Amino acid sequence: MIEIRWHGRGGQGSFTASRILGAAASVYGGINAMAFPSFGPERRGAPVLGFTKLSREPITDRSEILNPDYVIVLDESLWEEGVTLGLKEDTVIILNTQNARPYREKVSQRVVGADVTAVALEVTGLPMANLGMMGAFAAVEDTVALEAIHKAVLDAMKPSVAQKNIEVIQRVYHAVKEAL
Amino acid sequence: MIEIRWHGRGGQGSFTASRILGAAASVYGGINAMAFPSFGPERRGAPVLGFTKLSREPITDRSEILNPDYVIVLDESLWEEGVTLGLKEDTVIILNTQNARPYREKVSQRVVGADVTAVALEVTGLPMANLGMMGAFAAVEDTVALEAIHKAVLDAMKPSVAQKNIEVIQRVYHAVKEAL
Amino acid sequence: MVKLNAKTLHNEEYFYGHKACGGCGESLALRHAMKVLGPNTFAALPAGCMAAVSFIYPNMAFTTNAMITPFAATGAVASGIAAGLEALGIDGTQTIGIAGDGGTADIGFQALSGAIDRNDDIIYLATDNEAYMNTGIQKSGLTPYGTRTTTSPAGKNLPGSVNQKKNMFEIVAAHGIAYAATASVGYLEDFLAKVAKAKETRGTSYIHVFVPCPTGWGYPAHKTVSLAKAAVDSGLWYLAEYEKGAFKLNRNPGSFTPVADYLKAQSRFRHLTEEDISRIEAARDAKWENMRRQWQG
Amino acid sequence: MVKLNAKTLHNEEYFYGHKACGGCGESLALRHAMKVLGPNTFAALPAGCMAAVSFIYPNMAFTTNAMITPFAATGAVASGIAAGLEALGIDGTQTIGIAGDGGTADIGFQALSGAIDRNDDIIYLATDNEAYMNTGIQKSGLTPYGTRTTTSPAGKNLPGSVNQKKNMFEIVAAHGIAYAATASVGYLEDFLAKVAKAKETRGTSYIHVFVPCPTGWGYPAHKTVSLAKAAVDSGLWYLAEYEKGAFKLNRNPGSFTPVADYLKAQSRFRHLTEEDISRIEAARDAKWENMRRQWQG
Amino acid sequence: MKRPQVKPWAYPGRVQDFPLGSTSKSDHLVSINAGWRTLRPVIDHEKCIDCMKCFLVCPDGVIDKSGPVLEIDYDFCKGCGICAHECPVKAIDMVKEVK
Amino acid sequence: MKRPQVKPWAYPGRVQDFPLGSTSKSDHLVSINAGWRTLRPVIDHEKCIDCMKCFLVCPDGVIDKSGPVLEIDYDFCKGCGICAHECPVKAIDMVKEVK
Amino acid sequence: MSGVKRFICGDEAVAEGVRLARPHVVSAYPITPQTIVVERLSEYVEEGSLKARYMHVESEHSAMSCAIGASSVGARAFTATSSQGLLYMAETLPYASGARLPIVMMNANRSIATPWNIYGDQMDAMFLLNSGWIQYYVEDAQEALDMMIQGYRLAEDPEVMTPVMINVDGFVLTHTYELVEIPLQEAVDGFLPPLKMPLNSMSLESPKSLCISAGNDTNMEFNMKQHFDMLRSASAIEAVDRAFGETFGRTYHGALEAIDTEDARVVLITAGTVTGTARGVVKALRAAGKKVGLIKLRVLRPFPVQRLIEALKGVEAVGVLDKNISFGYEGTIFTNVNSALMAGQMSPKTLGFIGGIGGRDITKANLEEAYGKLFEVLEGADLDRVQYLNVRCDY
Amino acid sequence: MSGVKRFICGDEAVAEGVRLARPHVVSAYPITPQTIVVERLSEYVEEGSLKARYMHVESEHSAMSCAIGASSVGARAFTATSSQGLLYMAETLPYASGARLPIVMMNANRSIATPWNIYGDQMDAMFLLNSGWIQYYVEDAQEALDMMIQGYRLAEDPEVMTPVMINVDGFVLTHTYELVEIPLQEAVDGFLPPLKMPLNSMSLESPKSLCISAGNDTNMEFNMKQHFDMLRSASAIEAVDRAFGETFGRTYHGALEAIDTEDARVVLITAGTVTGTARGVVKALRAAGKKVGLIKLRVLRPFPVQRLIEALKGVEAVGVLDKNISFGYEGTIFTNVNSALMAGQMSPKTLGFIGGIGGRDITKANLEEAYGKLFEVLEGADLDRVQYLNVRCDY
Ligand SMILES: Cc1ncc(C[n+]2csc(CCOP(=O)(O)OP(=O)(O)O)c2C)c(N)n1
Ligand SMILES: Cc1ncc(C[n+]2csc(CCOP(=O)(O)OP(=O)(O)O)c2C)c(N)n1
Ligand code: SF4
Ligand code: SF4
Ligand code: SF4
Ligand code: SF4
Ligand code: SF4
Ligand code: SF4
Ligand SMILES: [Mg+2]
Ligand SMILES: [Mg+2]
Repeated sequence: MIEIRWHGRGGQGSFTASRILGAAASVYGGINAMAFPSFGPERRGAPVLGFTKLSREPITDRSEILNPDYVIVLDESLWEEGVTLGLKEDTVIILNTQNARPYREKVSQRVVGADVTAVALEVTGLPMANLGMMGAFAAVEDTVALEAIHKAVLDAMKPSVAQKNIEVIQRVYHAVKEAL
Repeated sequence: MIEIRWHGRGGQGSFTASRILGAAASVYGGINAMAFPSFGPERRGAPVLGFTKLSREPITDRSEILNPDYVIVLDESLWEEGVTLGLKEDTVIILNTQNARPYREKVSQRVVGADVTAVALEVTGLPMANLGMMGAFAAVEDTVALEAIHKAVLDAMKPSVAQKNIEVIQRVYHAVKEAL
Repeated sequence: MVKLNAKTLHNEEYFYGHKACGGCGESLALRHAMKVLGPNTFAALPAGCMAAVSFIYPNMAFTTNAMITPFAATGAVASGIAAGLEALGIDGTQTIGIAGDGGTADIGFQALSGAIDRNDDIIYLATDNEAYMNTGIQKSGLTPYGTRTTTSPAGKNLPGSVNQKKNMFEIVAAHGIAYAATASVGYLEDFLAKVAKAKETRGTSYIHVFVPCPTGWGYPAHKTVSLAKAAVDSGLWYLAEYEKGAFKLNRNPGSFTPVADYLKAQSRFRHLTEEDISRIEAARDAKWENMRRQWQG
Repeated sequence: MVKLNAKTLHNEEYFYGHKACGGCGESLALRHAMKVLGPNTFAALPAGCMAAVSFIYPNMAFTTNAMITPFAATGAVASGIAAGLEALGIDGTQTIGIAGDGGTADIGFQALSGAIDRNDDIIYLATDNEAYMNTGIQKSGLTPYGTRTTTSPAGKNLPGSVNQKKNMFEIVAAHGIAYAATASVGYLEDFLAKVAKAKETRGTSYIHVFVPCPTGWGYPAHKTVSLAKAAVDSGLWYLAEYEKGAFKLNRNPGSFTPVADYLKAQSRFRHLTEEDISRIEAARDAKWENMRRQWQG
Repeated sequence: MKRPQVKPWAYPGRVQDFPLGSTSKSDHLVSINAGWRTLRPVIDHEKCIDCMKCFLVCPDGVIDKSGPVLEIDYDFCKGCGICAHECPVKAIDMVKEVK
Repeated sequence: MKRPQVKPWAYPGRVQDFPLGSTSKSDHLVSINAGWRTLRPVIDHEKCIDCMKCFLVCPDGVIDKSGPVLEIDYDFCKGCGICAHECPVKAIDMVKEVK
Repeated sequence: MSGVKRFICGDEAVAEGVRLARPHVVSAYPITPQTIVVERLSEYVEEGSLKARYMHVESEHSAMSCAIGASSVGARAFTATSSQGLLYMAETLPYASGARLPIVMMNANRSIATPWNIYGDQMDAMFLLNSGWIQYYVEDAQEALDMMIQGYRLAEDPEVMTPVMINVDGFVLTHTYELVEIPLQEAVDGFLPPLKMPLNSMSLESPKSLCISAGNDTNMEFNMKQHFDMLRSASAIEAVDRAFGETFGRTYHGALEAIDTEDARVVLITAGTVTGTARGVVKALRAAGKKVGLIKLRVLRPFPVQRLIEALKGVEAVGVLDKNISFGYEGTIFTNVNSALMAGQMSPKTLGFIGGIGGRDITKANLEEAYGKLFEVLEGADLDRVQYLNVRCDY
Repeated sequence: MSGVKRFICGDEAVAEGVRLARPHVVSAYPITPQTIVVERLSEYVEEGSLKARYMHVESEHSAMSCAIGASSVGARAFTATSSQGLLYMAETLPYASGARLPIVMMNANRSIATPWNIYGDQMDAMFLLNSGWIQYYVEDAQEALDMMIQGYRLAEDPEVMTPVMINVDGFVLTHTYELVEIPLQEAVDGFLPPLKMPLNSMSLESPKSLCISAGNDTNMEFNMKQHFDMLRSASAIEAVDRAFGETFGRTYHGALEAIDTEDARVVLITAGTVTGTARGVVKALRAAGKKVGLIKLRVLRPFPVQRLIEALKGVEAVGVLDKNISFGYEGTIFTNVNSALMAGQMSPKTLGFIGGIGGRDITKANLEEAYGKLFEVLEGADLDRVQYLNVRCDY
């Protein structure tokens, strides 16, 4: 079982990404998946969480993810907002930032950085990092194929928008792969 | 236990009488009493029933009166409306009528007649027979003293109205006593 | 369309054998509403006298389809019936909700508002006897100032009800409803015509009919129709319509009969003083001035 | 009384630290209502965004007494608070019910009507953001024609909401309420004055304030106040009062700014065609003609 | 007389014979209202001018105008007296019921 | 700064230590909203003409006017930008938050 | 200190009890068979013998909401309803109990639509068993009156602070006249002092936020506190009744009255007025040498598990009379009693008796029959676990 | 005939199921966590993939009343709600069931105020246990979808004609995305033919009076008929699920699923999504050689007494997991199960476990603990009869 926690702000689409990743895994990847948002009275602007569970076994347990394998952070300004809660030794943090170095000093865990906002801005004209983060994830964890993610993105939005986002994902993927 | 069933029409005050009789018995007569109306969607004009239970023992049973000891009928036009249901051999029927004879032929039970409406009209100016029927009852069944009935009537209405009704009760009482 | 009156009205009855009190004004309104709407009518009645006296198993007084609704739900159930019939493609029917003053102005107010808001194709008939009669004459939102009811007793400290009668007709009109009218069983031809108009109207119609209740108001049953007329003639009730965004007074008498004659005929008002009556007259005059100014303008 | 404005208004805050979205118009209205009413205020809020963001244990945003009510019960709970305070002899307080458009025009409509009918001494503040925001932007009775919400989708077959916005202000006025007004967070001084007037009023007051919602309407948060102003300036919303039985328009502009500017700034209206917009303009003009004729007469 | 008629009815023999749901056929009268009446309206057909006002005002709809003269369904007339009160020519008398 | 302050709070130690009823003291803030902000309003006091418009329009009431110059309670400012947008002299800048 | 005796109905007795309790606010909506209560109260307010605001609300949901508002500032609030009205206000009951508002409500037990029916059964109150309200069932008009006074004392006990619903059987009690002693006001004032500002009241001195939300991190603990306090209120129920006895010379044996149970082989459990009929039956059967007993269950929440277990020690067959049906299962009190027996690790034979639905009479003969069936079961008969009383046709 | 698979949430699965069932009228009022259902349905109506009237009603009471109106003329009606909404419409539930209207409703299980809380527990549905509605609880999104279709087939079965409530745990199911197979419309149409005019429908051919009143002479028999039919629907529940399996290749074992109970010493009973977590725990404990079993209760009314008794034969300790509290007693399912054990004259040890209140997580560890306690009890430990899971502080 791979457990992923997404950090974003209400309105930034972190849950959309967690859900599309689940769709990619389950509809196109032959992997069982479950995705759910953090459920709360949070309003737009407030820090929010999303969760994805991936597993080769059927997933029947709906309880919370307390100790994630991956933490994906859509906006580095959220670092103070609980990013480091419940981390395991081998949790990987995937962070949208121009510069991951300072964060590496703050935690013992592996921190993978990617400037997803920049890529998104360049490709789509919008600073929405949510989908691009999947590219970074796919680069460090190969359970869900990039191919499957592309298909799931295509299912989720208009083809024109999807294509652009796929490009973002791809570019982020390669950038992270190279940096590894 | 003495069980009484009152027959009237919605608006004729049969239940008021059944209730005042109960008050007379219990508040002033040292007899336990319970009184209740027939509960139904009946409207003004429809035939309705009232019930009084009298007993020297405490009354705890609230179930219906099926076989009354007395049936008190406020208006002879109600004769067809269930007056004869559930009668026992020794049930006494007390009927407001100018002439009880024809009714005596219809049933084997004892029928006591009294022209209460006439008395009421004469004394109060209104054709309300309800309270007067208590006089007839007291004349045939001495469990509740006339005295007690008077007090209960006084409790229930303005003194001026009460006095007139007491007169009706008294006159009916004597008329029936005489006729016995 | 033929003008509906005593002569032209057909002989069929669709609401018959009910157990309402003799002389019940509300049942008279129902009888005629059903006659105008005809056999393909689906009637929805909440708790209230009319429901209580018409569906006493096994005795059913409607000859058409009819049902009792939860007390608060007349508008919603009627909407649902109309929607169901439409969805099933059953044409040529008419859905009517029929509720008392309590069922309309108090507990059913919200569901009525919702139906108007959706502009569902139903008629809503409010039968106003100015109190909760079925439960024994308690004050409702349509009980006028100064009325003695069992929950607004008149005595040393209170003059009976201290609230004003809620202005349902104008409230409904403020919803921008397709058609609304007031009526009285004292002016039955006017009422018949309004029901007929509601039947023709697409979208929601509302008719507020004034219906005396001998039992609750304390008067001999034979006076129901004449009292209903007296209420109009004394100006305490009025006949009006709201259509295409405009109000219209259907009767605008030059002078009124004395309100005291109307009030004093009923035990619910018998405690009112001369002063109370003057106050009631003044309120009436103000109301009529307003109506004449704004609706006739 | 000093005219309340940015300069004269005091510096205390009684509604603070809530978790509403940044730029929430509704929270702006609440903030000022509480400022005008002061520390001895008892606030009753039904379910809705404002209740959801202000009472998240252990984080309480009101500094005064305040409570959440059942969604349908704002008017009744506020009545009960006022009656309780009165019965206990606690003077110098103010009770206010504060509900959204859904809580006012739909599920809380009946309880509001009941409170007005009793003329209980409360203020009712309706904060109108034209949809059920707390549950995620569903259509309410105050959602205007042509609005895209999550339950009135716009698409090939439907233009978004197909119902008209319920006319709460006039409905409440038709109740003969002591004081009623419309307002907008685009005209805050007008709003402050109206709250102050409601505070002075004995009996029930109703203020209907227009409050843009960046999240539900789809516009950047910094535009809340300017959009609220644009709604008024384009004539789609209006500032008015009802007092002593008479209506008054507080702003009666010679000309309107284009409605398209207002509409097109919001994603909820982005699908509207030129034709739709003309229709909306026509409706606006008809409404204003009516108001000018009847209220200014 | 063209008025709904009383139908025979017997208490269901078994619980399962009760209607499905809280339902009944409409147009289903099993008991009459004559017992409610203390006064009985009697039309004087001589006096009657056929204005049909009584037909119009009767809350119970018991006045039938389908025949040559007005006919009252005494099974359902409650004796309220509105017809008599409203008759413009006083052609209806309310007489005491004797049973 | 005259604004409600965050109060210390700890999870109750026992079930019985929870409040009686679904109740809390009012005026009880235990967490700030600064984390919601991506942009930060900064007032240029030079430009400011003290019109108090920003004070008026702030939905969160975080602009304090009790001091000699306007002060923003950054613990609770959400960075919505209304103040900046409405300032008649553009004396407020929205600058990117860096934490 | 004994008061005057009057021949009044159950509803009037309730109204007298409420008047003596001096509520500040009465908000109610009429419904048969509760109406007489609110009619009398409105008369008292008019004549000035009750100094309260009488609020004509437009529905039961608002009746309770109004009471919630009044109670939340520390005023004593009363309402009364029945049947459809109780269900229409259902949402507000757990609202009030969660807020721990000491409201007292009289519920005139009545059948629930559909079919419509105005008569007495107890389906209405059973619906609200989970609502967090203390539920009493009374047997006669005297008890109805007395319980209004006990109800406030219990509800306002600082350790309890829980709303109380007093259930009064429709018509057979609400509309039935009998002799009732009206306690003296001074005595009541002594027993039931004015409500001191409760901890959870809104007040100018200490502003509160009420009816707040509690997330998944704390909600369970809030609910547990409410539950534990309600469990603990069991002892306050006994104490209040004892104290009442000291002042007024009458008690009702707390949460339940056990009649002839000590040596009983067979016991019937009843709630409400049917107990009266059962008393006579037990007397007669005892006279005939049958070892029968009766338990009058006065309180259904908190459910008096321990007292029930004690009272049923050694009993071989237990019958439970339910004036309700939980469709698709059995009578609700029966279910509750069975669970209590499991708690006591007792395994008497049990039978559920369903009767009185929609106002159907429950006669002495019916109850004799019920006792008879319990004895049959003891003798090994294999009867249906649920029996129906006084059915008018085959089934 | 298998459909496409999509990664959707529980609410979306419900909406898909409803669309496939082709209701004529959808009337609903928004409430978290039900909203996504009605949002999707309004979209389907807009786009034309669902030919229904979508009615924007002004409250839940009206939502159900509207459905009642539509159903009473023979239209297929759907509504959905949750929590406060379910309680606000409470009056209308026995109304519909008494009228035997085959309405299907989805209830998104959520906690009840006060305190307010939007998360999932099952207090809301427990309130309506006596309402005469058939109550299902589902475990995952696939089951949620499938039960919409089964629900109509069952509700409309001429022998059943009873409304059905499908309970879907809030958030953990309503808002959780997982892979769901969407059945083909043709297959659904075959399984669920259009509703034929029911006997109790208003119609022009045979005018009816509905929701009538029945006095004390007949009301009890009306109610008994409803109750008996509901008891009998137990077999239709099994039959419908079997037939569903024949068409769609999936069944849910009828009213309950017994997992590893045959030789189990200790069994836990669950309803809803927590079953999923429990499955994993049972697997692990079995792997460790512990004789544990699990019963997934899918239907609470009609209560599957007989199937429960069978499944629990020989079991030494039974635990019941309740995501609800009946304040002042215990968990409601626990009470119901105990009564069933009395019916079966079985006397295993029983423990009630209360958890998940107000959305509190129930973890594998919590359930392991629950099984552990049941074993402790077997070994003679004297534990409190009701245990609380995952409490955050002392008590
Ligand atoms: C929810 C609910 N509350 C209360 C009642 C009791 N009730 C039934 S009818 C009625 C009075 C009806 O008054 P109105 O609507 O004016 O009709 P009327 O009887 O006067 O014709 C009341 C209070 C009910 N049936 N349901
Ligand atoms: C009886 C009931 N039904 C539904 C809900 C769900 N609900 C809570 S807030 C809300 C929307 C509120 O909308 P509105 O009143 O306009 O206030 P806003 O959130 O827009 O400020 C809804 C539908 C509820 N809490 N109670
Ligand atoms: S009480 Fe009044 S409204 Fe009701 S049936 Fe009798 S006359 Fe008609
Ligand atoms: S959703 Fe709209 S109304 Fe609700 S808090 Fe956010 S901005 Fe305010
Ligand atoms: S007396 Fe009344 S019921 Fe009889 S015919 Fe005349 S109006 Fe009709
Ligand atoms: S009202 Fe008189 S005149 Fe007219 S038809 Fe009737 S009986 Fe004849
Ligand atoms: S709005 Fe601008 S000018 Fe006015 S006080 Fe604020 S910062 Fe100064
Ligand atoms: S950015 Fe928004 S919250 Fe911050 S001070 Fe400006 S208006 Fe207030
Ligand atoms: Mg009425
Ligand atoms: Mg809103």
